[in-house]
Amino acid sequence: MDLMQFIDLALDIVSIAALVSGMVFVLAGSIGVLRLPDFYTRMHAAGVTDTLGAELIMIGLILQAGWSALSLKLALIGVFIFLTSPTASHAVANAAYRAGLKPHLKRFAPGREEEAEPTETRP
Amino acid sequence: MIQTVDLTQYFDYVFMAMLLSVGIAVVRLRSLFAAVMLTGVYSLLSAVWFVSLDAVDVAFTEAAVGAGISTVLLLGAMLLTSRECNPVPASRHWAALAVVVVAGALLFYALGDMPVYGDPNSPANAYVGMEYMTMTVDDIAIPNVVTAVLSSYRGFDTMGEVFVVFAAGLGVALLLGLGGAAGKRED
Amino acid sequence: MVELLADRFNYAVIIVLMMVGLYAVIASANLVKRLVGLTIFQTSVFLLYITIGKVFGGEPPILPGDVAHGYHAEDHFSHAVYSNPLPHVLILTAIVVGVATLAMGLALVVRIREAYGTIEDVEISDADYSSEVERGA
Amino acid sequence: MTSIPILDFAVALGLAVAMAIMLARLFLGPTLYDRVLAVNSFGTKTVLFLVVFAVMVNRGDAIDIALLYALLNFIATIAILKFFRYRSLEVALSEIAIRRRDTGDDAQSDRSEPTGGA
Repeated sequence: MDLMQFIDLALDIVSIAALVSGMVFVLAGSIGVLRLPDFYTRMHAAGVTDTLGAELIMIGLILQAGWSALSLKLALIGVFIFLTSPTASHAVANAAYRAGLKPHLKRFAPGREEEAEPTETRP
Repeated sequence: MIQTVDLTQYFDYVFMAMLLSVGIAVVRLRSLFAAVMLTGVYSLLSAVWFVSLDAVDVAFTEAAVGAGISTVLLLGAMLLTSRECNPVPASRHWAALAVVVVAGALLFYALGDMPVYGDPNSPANAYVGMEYMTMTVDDIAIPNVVTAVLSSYRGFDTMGEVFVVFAAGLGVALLLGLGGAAGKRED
Repeated sequence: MVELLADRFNYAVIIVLMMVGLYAVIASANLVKRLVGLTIFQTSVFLLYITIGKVFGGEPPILPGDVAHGYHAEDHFSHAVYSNPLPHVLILTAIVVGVATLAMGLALVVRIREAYGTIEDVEISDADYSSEVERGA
Repeated sequence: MTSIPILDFAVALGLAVAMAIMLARLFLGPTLYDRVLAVNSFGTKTVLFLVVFAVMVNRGDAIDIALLYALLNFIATIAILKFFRYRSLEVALSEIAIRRRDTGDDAQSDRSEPTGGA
């Protein structure tokens, strides 16, 4: 009985932590998409934090929903987002790169003498 | 008047604000691609609001048909026609604005006759809609009342809808040429 | 007046949305943009219907399995609150018909583009006018 | 383990804020790819919002809609990108190869062809 209560409390804390940190990741990614200077950095913000935040939120919700059909569907959506979100990010980045969209390097390059030649070469 | 206040109704404000901003952006943007994508987003947002408004079947259809098929159709038409639209001339802008303001003022004048939002005893919600809920249990005995009404009580409506979709498909096929010749002519 | 609006704020916002769509239909010369406006107008009308059917504190009109088969139905309906299913049915039909209309309109636009080479309505009426002048009508 | 409606509500509101920020990027987006990225990310956040909402009101139906969105969002992103790469939604892979041969653009054809959509 005591152990069960302890497990319940632990699951509560883990789920709250997962939900809150997931929301923080998603919000941080969104602010990054709004604030960062060019397409590739925005894509970095959106692609990386969205996947992690989505998975954390899914884990938190699965812990809340318990052992039921609901949490099976939640796990399904989680797996699907885990597979498709990086794929879509890669597809967008690949399309932009092949279309010839240049990264914005002038202000943020470490040494301004070498004028951003590594990214301009095509494979 | 309003018996229960649940948390979900706070989402109404959020979705209304987002829908308004998307609608105004669609009208103002000149890039047709952005307008088409924002139309898809508008459908998606309204579908999410449908979930919050308890209309899950409508949300499902709107997501699949409104946000999916409509966007694909608009994208395809944009591909076959043009990417940019000309700016609206000033005379036309003011004329359209006048018409819209007059129509909107008339609708606002009629606002007082609408039922209060979320009222369970309003005329729209009190009679026939709620009777279907109890009748379904006796007549058809399936859980989803919307499906029961759609395919049984109002089955002729649905048949008419099928006729409309068939006629539209026939019209599109006749206009564009059978066998998908329209896309190849442009290349 | 303020109280009246506060009880019906959703209809007020939806009327504004409908007017935004109507403005796009009337003002834009581009035919695709015009159909986009029509779609927005249409979706706003769907929202109007669904918000009329909303009941605060209600559930979606999907009955629990045992009630649907007639077990303790009386008991259930004495306390359960559901949103109105009838607007949902009407709008389900309207969404599908709306897409059929949109497809038809877009097919017409594509056909106009093939015939005239443009989809701006000013240029289309110019082309019509000049062809009438040529025929001496 | 029970659900905590207030926490779910807060998370859902946070996701709604994230959706609004994505809308801002969608309006501003200087290039087409920014807009596609914003739409894709908006769709992911919509799925998350629906899932959190479904658990908050303890309603299984909304989860199905979230699943549909997740599928639709991915397919829509890939379709839009394909559309803007090949200027058509109905180009078959064999036709792409023929077109490449005609235009003489054979630089990356071998590698990019199997991915098709991207």
